[in-house]
Amino acid sequence: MSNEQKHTGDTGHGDNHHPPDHPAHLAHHFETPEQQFESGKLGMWVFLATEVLMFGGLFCAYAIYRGNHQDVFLYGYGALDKMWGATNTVVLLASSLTMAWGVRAAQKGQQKLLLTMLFLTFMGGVGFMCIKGVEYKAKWDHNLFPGTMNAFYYEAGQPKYPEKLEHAIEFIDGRNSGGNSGGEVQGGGGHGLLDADVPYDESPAIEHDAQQVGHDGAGHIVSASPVILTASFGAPADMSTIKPPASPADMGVNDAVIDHAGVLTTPSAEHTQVLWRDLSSAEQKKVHLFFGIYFMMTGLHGLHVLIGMILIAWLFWKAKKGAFNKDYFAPVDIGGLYWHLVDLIWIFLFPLLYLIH
Amino acid sequence: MNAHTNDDHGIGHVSPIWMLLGVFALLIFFTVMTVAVTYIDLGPANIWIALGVAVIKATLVGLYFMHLRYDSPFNSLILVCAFLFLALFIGIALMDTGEYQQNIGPPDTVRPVAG
Amino acid sequence: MLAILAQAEKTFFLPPGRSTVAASHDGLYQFVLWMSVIWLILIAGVMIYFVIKYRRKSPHDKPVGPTHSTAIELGWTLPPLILVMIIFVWGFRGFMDMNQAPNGATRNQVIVAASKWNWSFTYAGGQNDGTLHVPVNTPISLVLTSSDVIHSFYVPDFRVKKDVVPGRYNKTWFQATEVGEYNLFCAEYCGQQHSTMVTKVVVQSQEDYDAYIRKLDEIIMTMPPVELGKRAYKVYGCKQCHSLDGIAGTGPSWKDVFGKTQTFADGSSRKVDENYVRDSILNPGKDLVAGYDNVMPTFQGQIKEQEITGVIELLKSISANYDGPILDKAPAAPGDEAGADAGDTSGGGNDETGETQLQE
Amino acid sequence: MSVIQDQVKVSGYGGQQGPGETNYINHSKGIMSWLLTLDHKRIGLMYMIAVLTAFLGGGLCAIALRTMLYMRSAPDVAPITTGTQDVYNQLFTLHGAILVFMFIIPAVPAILGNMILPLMLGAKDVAFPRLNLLSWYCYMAGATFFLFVLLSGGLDTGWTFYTPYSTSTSTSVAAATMGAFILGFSSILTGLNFIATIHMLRPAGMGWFRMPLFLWALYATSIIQVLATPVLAITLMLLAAERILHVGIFDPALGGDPVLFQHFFWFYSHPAVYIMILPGMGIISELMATFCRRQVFGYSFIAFSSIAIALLGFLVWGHHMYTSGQSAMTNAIFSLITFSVAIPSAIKIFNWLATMYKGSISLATPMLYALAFIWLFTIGGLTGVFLGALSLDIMAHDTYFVVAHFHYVMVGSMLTSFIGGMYYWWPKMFGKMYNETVAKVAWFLIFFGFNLTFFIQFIAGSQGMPRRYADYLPEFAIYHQISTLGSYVLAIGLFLVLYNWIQSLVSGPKAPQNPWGGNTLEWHTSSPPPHENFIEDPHVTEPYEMRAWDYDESIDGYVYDKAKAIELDKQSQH
Repeated sequence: MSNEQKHTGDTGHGDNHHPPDHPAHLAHHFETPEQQFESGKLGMWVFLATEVLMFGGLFCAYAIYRGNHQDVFLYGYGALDKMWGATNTVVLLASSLTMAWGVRAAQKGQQKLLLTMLFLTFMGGVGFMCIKGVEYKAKWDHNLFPGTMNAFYYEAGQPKYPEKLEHAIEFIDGRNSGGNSGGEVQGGGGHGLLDADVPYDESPAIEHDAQQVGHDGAGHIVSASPVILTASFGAPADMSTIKPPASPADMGVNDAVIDHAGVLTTPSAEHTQVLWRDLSSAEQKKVHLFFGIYFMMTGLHGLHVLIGMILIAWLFWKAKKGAFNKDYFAPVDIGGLYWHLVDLIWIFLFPLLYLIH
Repeated sequence: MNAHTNDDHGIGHVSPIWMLLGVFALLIFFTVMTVAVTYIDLGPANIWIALGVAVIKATLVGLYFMHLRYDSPFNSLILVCAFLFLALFIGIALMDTGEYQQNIGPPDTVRPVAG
Repeated sequence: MLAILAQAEKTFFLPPGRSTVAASHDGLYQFVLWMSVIWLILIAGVMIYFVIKYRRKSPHDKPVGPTHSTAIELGWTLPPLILVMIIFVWGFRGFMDMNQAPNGATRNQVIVAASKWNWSFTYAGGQNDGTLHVPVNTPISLVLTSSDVIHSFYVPDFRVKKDVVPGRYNKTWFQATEVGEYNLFCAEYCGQQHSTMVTKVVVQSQEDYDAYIRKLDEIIMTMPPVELGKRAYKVYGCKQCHSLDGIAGTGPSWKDVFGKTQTFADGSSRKVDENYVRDSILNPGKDLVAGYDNVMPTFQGQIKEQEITGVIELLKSISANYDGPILDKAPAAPGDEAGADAGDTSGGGNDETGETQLQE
Repeated sequence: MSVIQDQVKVSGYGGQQGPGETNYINHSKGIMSWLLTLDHKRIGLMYMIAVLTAFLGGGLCAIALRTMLYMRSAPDVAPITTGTQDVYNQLFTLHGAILVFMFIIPAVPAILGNMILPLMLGAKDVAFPRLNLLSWYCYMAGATFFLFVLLSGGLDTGWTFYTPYSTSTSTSVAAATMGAFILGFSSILTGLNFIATIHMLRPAGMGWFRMPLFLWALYATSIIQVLATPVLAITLMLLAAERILHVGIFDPALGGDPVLFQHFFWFYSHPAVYIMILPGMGIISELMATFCRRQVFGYSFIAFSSIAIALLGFLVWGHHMYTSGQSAMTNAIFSLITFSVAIPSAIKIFNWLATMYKGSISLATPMLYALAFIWLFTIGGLTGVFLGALSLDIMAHDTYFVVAHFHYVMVGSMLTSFIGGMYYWWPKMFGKMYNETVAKVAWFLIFFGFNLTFFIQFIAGSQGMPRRYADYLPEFAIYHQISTLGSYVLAIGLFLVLYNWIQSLVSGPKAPQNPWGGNTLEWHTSSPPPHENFIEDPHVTEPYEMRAWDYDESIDGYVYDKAKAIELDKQSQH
């Protein structure tokens, strides 16, 4: 088999067995163009199913952390910008429209329109990535990276970057409280930090957890264990006693958190604006998880947008060479399916990440 | 050439322009709606509305932009199967992790400072 | 080979059951075992019979046999279906017994702390040991915690197993029915020395058990610091990584380390003194000796002040870089109201504790 | 030769290819004609070389670790050193990871599936030949990563990569996950190709229920590959992110949940068990029909049981987690569904036995492997019943009982079906016969050695011997000694098979077109097949209607009587 054969679209077998009416774009092992077209589509759909399940893993991680740590998500989403998210949704939907239109153009053999539509679709991808870049930049300005670099990262129970943490708290609290009550924000952030600075001073958290568990109706063992654990390690009694709450807010927290024992339910209205001080100390240490999930989800999606853009650029190049006509446009159609799937996933990502309520 | 492919419709379904634009308009309408709803507090209903709207939007994209309505039903079956297995995966994992949350305490509460 | 089969057959392959749940478990095991043997004989028998009866006589054979029968096919799915449903219900009920501790078990709660590669058991009174002692015929409730990776608490004789997962508190229970010593394994792969994470469960009469607990209480107050340090060395699993003879293991050897100046991973250095040893036990990642990985869990909240002192004195006693005095009796621990000045009798009996090792 | 050729023209086809004709092996020459080939048969061959090399590597690990365990049985053995433990931990990890990801999963679909699937469909190739080649390159890339792991500090997490151990160990976890990730893509591409091929390239006259059962099994396998593998991909990506960025989703120290990792991992890896065994079951259905020379009993039940196993296989992953602290309710649900998988498996066994009834049973080597499969799979399946029962699994989980169980299923059953299939299609693939005596001796050694190695492990496990132990208490010594001796016998048997195959390639006698009398379409073309698979379109009938093939002593093979086939086909329609 030679390379020339490969480039002519032959699959490497000698072409002496092709029936005389076998068009050049029809691979030797297919009988008719319909069979080839339908096979390609079927293959692409199967591939899209794998994509759905691959993203599914991330959605699963998302659902579990959101279901079990409501307030962390309510808090963390404050760093995201709803309007940028909505704009990006519109951009992606528009590029989906142009892609579908491009397929129509290819089907009807409208060469110029096809090129225009592919170009517009590509630009949609560019626009999406630019907006994504602006959003990422905003996160990075506040040290909201994924993983160890995140301002909310805790190491051995201590904030790793106390100063960056204070800054990030100020940023998110400011946004969560409507951005107009700076004084309150300062107070909230400062309080959280002070608490965290005391080594192993989780006294409010102990009380909170014991209460929460009790309210959940769990068995004796469960509710008893933290108490027994603290007592049994030989700590003097005063170490396990509870310090009086540092501020009235802490009292409020306990009640608020106990409410949300269920899965995927939203706390009542007055708690939708979650501030740093509203989080239990255990939850404060999980805030960086929100950003981990956010970056994994949008990052993997962004990667798919990039791959889609490469695909569309390739289609554009092929179309420019006149490779497609109304009998042969399968690559445009199949590439379009991929692009629509990228859009489809964003349709779910947008409300889950940007519209947390 | 095969006579069949010289047919005006070619291979596959050709979507009329009004339909593409109509679907796009609907998608934009739903996007605006889903953002608008977040400004109204409906308690736990909010997330379900947001997800419901997302499902409607995804269905529109699938049926019309991705031609599923005119395709071999098997292609739809593949997509539905994928979502079904995903739902099972998420559903069972969520149920189980929800059940054992009571066993998860903050690791540091077991470690009070020793005397 | 036959001898093993004969030996194993006596208990139907299982070790003799020594807990209250063993009877139900073993009953089901035997049921499934004999059911399996019957099925296997049936299937293999039919197979061999057909091979002989219908063996090919000539390559020209063109046999014709039945190709389908819905009645037969549905018919022969029924027996397996009924059998597996019986086994499911039986197994589920047995599991619920194993899972749900009877009332009162929490009165005898033991905290099982697993770390690489050591078991540590803390009794309700705060006493701590490397082997698990329990009174016979008493339900024992276990709270399992891990400070590093996943381990699994496994006592074959009691038919009990539960993973020890970091960041959460799994619970299980058992009630031993016979006095004796039984193996306790880590069943979930946990790294390098997984296979040495084996210790004993000692089932005792209530009187012996009470005496044992009393002795644990005394040890910490009365044992000379160096001896207490040696005990802690075993109980907390220090010996898994730190040798006393100068050979480097997963961590630096303890020999001659006290008084020496250590160089750390970040390039800084510090002389090993009391404070450094204390820091290393409570916050091991802080000053990491160059050339070693940060794998040691913190012992914050587990180790007692007297024991830290003991470890320090032990280090002094085996260091050529230290020539100062070594404490020879238990110090008064700060804030320890009970045993502040009870330390003038030396505790013997350390040979009965901390014998945690395999083939030692 | 000309007589036979005439016969082809008159009454069908049979006999051997003419001397001047080329086949797929000598069709074109040069290394590039192989590396750039789009021919499914050549890709299958390249897969064969790569996968068997991986098998050799993983197998040598097994022999090494069994030897280490034997050495620990000496009564006066010195305490184990950390160095020995490290070596042991690396060996069992590499043994598991290499054999699972690089041998068992690809073996049947990628080698025999690629080779035979288009031939069975009477097609010229799979639907997407380029993707097929890409899948081989993915495999090689993934294998390269594993090679890199070997050279860069090894891997000691176990093939399951459980967190938080896998996020804290210093070995090359990131490279290994990357390798498994890429191997996953190879698997997805194969599955995708097979689904599209079976849907779109069936010939006229072959409805779904005239498809050979091997294809049903491959179809069911492909569904699993396509739906489960992406979840492994994302799991491994999250694990890599965990190690590199410390995102914390699975790390309890950062607020994550290590049991969640187990859910993720087993959502793929339990269905993966069926990726391993289903194609093997498909092979056994073919072997049973051909070597009993009669229609398979209960065709549709066997076909649907494959699909049922594939679908139910997705809903049982939690039975790996009974002791993890998974909630009691979840345990009960998973236990119930696990038992329901026993039913379709039992159906298959009964149907194979019924196929032997009133057959004409030949004990050729492939059939011996099929019989061994029934024995081993029955034991594997029945011990699975132990493990499905909640209370018994609490005791047996993570002991040698589990080790023995999954080796009976994944090695005993899958390996015997694979080797049986290789022997069955060997004449078709290479046009050469093999030495029957050597093949039978090797079969006996494998069967005997395997049972010796693993049956004793059921007892060791019941006695409480935990798995993944580099050292053990003295009371377990005898089990380990016997098991190690068995593994040597098994290894000798496997090397004998290798010798048998190489000898056949070098000096085996020429194979007839159809040495066994099978009627699936691959026997309707020459051995080895030509580049285009079929010179003329094959005649599609019932796949297991073998009465139109007549034995011909002169070629020691079977010759097709097309007229008779048409007549038989008419009869079966009524």
